[in-house]
Amino acid sequence: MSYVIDTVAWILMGAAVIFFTTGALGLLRFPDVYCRLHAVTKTDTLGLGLLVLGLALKSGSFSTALLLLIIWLLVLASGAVNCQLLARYTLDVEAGAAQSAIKRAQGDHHDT
Amino acid sequence: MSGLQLYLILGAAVFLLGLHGLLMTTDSIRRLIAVNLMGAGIFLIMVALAGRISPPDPVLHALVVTGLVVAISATAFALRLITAAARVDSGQSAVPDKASRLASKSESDVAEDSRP
Amino acid sequence: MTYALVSLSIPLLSALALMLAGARLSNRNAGIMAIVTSLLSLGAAWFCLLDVAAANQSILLNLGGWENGLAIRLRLSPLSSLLLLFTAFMHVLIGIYAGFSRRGVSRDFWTLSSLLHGSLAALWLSADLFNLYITLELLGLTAVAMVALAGKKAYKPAANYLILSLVASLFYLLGVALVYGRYGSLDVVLLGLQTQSDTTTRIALLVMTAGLMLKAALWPLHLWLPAAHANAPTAVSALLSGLVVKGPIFILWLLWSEVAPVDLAQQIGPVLAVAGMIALVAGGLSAMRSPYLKTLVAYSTVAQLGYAMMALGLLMAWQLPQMHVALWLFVIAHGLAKATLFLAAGEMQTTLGTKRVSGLRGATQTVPVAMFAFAVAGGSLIGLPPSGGFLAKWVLLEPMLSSPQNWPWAFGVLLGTLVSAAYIFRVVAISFDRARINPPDVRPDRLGHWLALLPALMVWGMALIGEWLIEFLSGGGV
Amino acid sequence: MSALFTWTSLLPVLIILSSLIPGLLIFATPEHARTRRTLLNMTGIAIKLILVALMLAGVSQGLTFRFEIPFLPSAPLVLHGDALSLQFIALSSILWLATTIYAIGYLEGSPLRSRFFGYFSLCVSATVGLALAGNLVTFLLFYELLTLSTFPLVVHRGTPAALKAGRVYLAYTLGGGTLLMMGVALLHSLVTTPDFTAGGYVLAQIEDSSLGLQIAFILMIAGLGVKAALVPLHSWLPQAMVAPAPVSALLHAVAVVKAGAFGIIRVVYDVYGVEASALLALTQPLLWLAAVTMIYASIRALQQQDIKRRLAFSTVSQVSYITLGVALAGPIAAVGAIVHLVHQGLMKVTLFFCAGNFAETLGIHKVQEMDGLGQRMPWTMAAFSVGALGMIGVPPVAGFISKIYLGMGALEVGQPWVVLLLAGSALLNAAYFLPLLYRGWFGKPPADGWQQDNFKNHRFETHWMLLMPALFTALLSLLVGIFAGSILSPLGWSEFIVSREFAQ
Amino acid sequence: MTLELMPDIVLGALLLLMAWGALYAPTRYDAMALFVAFGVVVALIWARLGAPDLALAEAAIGAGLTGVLLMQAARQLPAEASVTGKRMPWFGSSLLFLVLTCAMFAAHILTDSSFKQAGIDASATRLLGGPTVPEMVTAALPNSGVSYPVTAVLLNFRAWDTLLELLVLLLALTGVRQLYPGTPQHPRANTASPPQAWPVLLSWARFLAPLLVLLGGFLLWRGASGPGGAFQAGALLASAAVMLRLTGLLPPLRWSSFLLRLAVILGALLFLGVALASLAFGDGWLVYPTQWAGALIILIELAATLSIAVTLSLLVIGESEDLSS
Repeated sequence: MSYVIDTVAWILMGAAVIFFTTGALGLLRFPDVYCRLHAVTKTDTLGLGLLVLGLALKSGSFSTALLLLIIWLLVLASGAVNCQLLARYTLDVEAGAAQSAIKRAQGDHHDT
Repeated sequence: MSGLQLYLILGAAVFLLGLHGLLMTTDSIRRLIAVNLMGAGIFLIMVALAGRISPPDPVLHALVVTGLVVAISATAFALRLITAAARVDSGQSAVPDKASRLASKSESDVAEDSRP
Repeated sequence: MTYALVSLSIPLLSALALMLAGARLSNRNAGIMAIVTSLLSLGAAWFCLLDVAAANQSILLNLGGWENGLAIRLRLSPLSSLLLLFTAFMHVLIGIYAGFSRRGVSRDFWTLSSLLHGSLAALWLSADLFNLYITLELLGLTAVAMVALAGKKAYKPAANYLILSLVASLFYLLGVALVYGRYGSLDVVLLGLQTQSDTTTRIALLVMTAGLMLKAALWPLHLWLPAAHANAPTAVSALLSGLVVKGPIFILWLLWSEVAPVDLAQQIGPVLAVAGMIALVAGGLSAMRSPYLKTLVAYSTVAQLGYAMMALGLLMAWQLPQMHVALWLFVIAHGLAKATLFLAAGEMQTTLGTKRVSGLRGATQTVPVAMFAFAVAGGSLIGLPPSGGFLAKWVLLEPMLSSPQNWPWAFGVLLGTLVSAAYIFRVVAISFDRARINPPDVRPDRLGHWLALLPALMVWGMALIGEWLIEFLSGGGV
Repeated sequence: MSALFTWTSLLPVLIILSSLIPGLLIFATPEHARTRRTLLNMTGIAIKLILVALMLAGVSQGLTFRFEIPFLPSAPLVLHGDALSLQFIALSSILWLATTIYAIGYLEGSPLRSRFFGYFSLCVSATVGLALAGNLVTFLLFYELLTLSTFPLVVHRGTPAALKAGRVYLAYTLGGGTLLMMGVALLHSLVTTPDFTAGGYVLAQIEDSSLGLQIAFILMIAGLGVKAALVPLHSWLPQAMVAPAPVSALLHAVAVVKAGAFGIIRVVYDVYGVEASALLALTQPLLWLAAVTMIYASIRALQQQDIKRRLAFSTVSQVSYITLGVALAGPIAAVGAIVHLVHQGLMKVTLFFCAGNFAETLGIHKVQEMDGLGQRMPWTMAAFSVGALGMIGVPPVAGFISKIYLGMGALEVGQPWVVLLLAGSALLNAAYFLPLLYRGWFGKPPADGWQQDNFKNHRFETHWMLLMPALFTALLSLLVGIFAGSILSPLGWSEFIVSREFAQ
Repeated sequence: MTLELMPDIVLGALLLLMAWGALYAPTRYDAMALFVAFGVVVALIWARLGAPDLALAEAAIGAGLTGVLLMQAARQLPAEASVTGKRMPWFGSSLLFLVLTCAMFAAHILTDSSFKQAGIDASATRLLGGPTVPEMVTAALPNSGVSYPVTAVLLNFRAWDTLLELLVLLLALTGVRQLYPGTPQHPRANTASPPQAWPVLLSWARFLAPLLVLLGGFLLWRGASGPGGAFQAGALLASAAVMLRLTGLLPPLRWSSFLLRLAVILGALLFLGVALASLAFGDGWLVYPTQWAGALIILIELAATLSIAVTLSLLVIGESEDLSS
């Protein structure tokens, strides 16, 4: 019986590793901030979920499983919040930059 | 080559890297980071030495905890000092709000000598 | 031992009380409180000196009552009791100057000077390597905070000083880690019994020595000192040069006279002594060339520490206990003399409104008392007879001259004397210039000048207690 | 410690304090309080003279005056009034009286007089302390204090030239002081520092550390040689001429130069002793050094056009007479040396007073300007002639006696070439002094009158305070020469000292 | 043999990579980011080497608070001239040579006999025939008042170090306060401006803060029996305070308020008080009577946590009007 649980745990953890690598790949390849944010948060939370599941299975004791679950929930929440904050921040920065660009444009318009 | 000796050498390497960085870089923040790297290197050596016996030597761990707190307080002070010094160089007063600066009655530094 | 601990904890308590009082206590009251606590601590240190003199050997104490090796060991040797007294005395002197001279200091000076006093007392008493690291760190941070007291212009040198002092402490910590790794104990007394000179011990001690030399601004690693001490406020630079620089030298002495194996010490001793001689000449020459008064005094600190290095190096090379007496006489005499030099320099700088040495023309007429203090303290630095500096040089010369093959070292002392005479009398000669007198900007602050003279008279008064001092120090030195 | 409080042990301290305390009080007196300052000066001198007389009487009756406080392990600070130190103290007290009066006159109306007289008294107390020193360490202490207290006097005028001379003076004297300290420390490590004993206390150690003793001797003589202006170390002396006249008088006749010579006497007689220094072959090189100094300085004196610089070089050569007498290591030569210490002091101070008068009254500095001085200032010129003749060695002035004793001492010890040397030096002295006298007495005064004449219609030819000291010291050098035979004269006292020295 | 070393090698490589990046990254901002990552990797290594409370402390202090400090510094610093400045070219290569020789030397000493893998070389510490220090610690643990050895060492066997440790923190704060001289602003000048941060951040902060406080309390209490203790708890509380202050939920911690000052010095004051009391009434400096040792340690740890939390938060986010005396 334990052999089956082990293999399932390893499969889960293998999947988690795949998700993490794709996330990292996305981080490097995607052009702008939003896509990269999107890639990283999605894959990390999912990957971590699988990892937590695998570890819980391997550890076999209920308390560590619960602990791992709490950890996963926390990372889930903080990951989401951070992603949202970063996105909003870049939006503000770009909006700010856009406005000053418009002002400059109007400025040029008046001067000429 | 056991795990502990790997970490001992790793600690020495990080220490020397920090030293190398300290001598090479000129920006104060990077030199402060270099100092922190040297500290981390030493703590790595200490914890690796502690790991030679099981359970690991509690005295060394206590020393490293104390060392960590010393490191954070010194780093905080250094960072604040470097930013203040940098702001003085770039002409602003060391403290953003003008009011408190004028009122300071701390020892006025001697006017740069006007006499030849 | 209880008096020593009381003398240690009084300044710490006063520092905490000053922090607690914060703005509620006016600057003047804070000053008075700090001076009163230093006086109390001085009294306690005096009684502790009497205890040690009565016991006539070191008093050991394992903190927390745990057995050797586990507990931190505090040791009250005749030397540390004398250093306790010296620290308290310097704080009283400089406290009175800072409190009552017209220039005054910011309120945090009192908190920081009490903390400095506490950390120095902890350093003198400790005989545990890691405990010494913590006191070293405390010393470094206090010194940097005090340099930063001088306002905006001191931030850059203070930042540089802080980074270098952190690096020095880390070097020392690395040495402590290696020693603990090799011998499994941090206690100086226990280590002294079991150290052999194999590669690990050699590296550990060299690394620790490098760190301590950087911290004490001994010759090759002294470049940060002039900028830090010259930009600090007057009372602070007096404390820095007089006391803070001496902490690392105490640890260096502890390491090489007790912990290090004898044959390793004998190998390293001559190198340190030669470095001391070079420090004497190099420091002196740069003091002679420096156009600024306070930088001149700071470089003279580097030069005078050359004497201490020479005494330590020869103590290691010849394993003669008498050199340890010379070392500590130098430290005390230099501390007092340097306090006066910085106080007098600060007073003259403010009164004449110039930082340059050339601005001191006619100082004997415009600021007579401050210039007299400068000359008297300079006399002790040169080692003119009745001063403390002469006592230390005499005790240093004795073993050198006793056997012919040691005579070249005496030549080093001769060179040091001439060089220090050169830069002291460069200032004194300028001050006698009556042709182009530099008129004072502000009315000279009489009290400040007389207070600046106080430590110098003390160092010349050391002659009266010279013989007792030498007996006491060589009594139970270790 | 009970010995501390008997009057015999306190007297030496009182003698030093008698000039130290007035000095410190004078520092505190404001510039304009002229009378109070003069009063302080005079009381100080009076008390000192009385105390010295008291001690003279005590010593002649065989009392010992010893004061001791602990200072260094096995090297306490000792003040011991013996015959040799007393003679030097007597000389310095009397000349301090004359120089003070002269200085008051000379510095009339010039600024910073309180500071001047303060350092003046410090300098004299250092000289007296040096004379009373009972062992080498105390001697070293007062030797260095002498340097510190004379430097402000040399740079008193504060002009760039004075500062330059002051720096040279400091470089030499501090260098000398350090060398002396090394010598004393070396000697202390070989044979600790007991009190000065008549025959020297080094004899026992000669076998096992002769090299150390020789080096210590060389170091000490080099250190003392700076102040005694032996040849290679003499060039600070002519440059210190830029100081006011009373200072150059004090420096050359009473304090600095004599301190060096006195130190050499102490080291050779009371530290090494005559036999030890002969055994270590130290006296011969010292003799040659003195001889070279004597001749070289006289030749240089010939070339000087400025009066004071010429007198300075003559001092250099005259002081080397003392070193010569000491180096001859014979009893008669010793008497000659010790008595010359006093005679040279009296004569040289007279010469400087007169030179100062010439400069102060008629603004004469150069030798050529001295024509016809005899008519305008006969008394000063007379005093100058007495001093000059004494220097040459013409009887009955004091100089003749010491030269005779030195000559006889040389013969007694079997160094005939020294007599030739003395004769030659006398000739050289004549060569550089007689032209001055000739110009003074027989030259024609300048046709268009003196370009500067300050005290034209005074009762005397110049300010009385400038004239009286010069005449007083000239008279003294004459009296000392004439009544040399009596027990009270310096000659008698020197014989008393030397008899004790060579008794055993 | 290399299989079970694989994680160590990976961690080591990661560590060196981060360290090199932290020093020589092209821009200062990247260097700081990499340095924070370096802190996280070091925390991992502490966990790997079996030092849980070190990992806790490193994560909270090393990676967390230092990161905030660095970011704040980055905001205020002018642009950086050049990474390695105007050092001479040969300086780099000679330096590299120096570093390599030291590395070889370090490798040599760390592999020589005295540092053998099998436990502390028995001969070294048993030279005196006595037990090694760790054995002494385990022996003395029962009457030290706590059951976790590291906390026992920190707060009982080497209590003097920890007391001086608290003073170092106070000192750093006093030093930082020198950079803000000047009279205190009258408190009403800038009342806590209404928190205009984003609602998401506000709600997240409101959720996270109590959790952090709870966790800090738990760590403090657990310190007596397991990894945890005053420093780690203090760091956690400080990070909670920093987060609340940055989101504007916490009013500025004004130095002129007496309570704040009392909180800052409480740890050191209490510790020193206990030491003096034990000197006066007990039987020696810092000698805890065995039956109260546990209670005393907890009391001291409580005060220490409070003052560490306040000091660290003042150090990290103290604005000018907070710190001016």
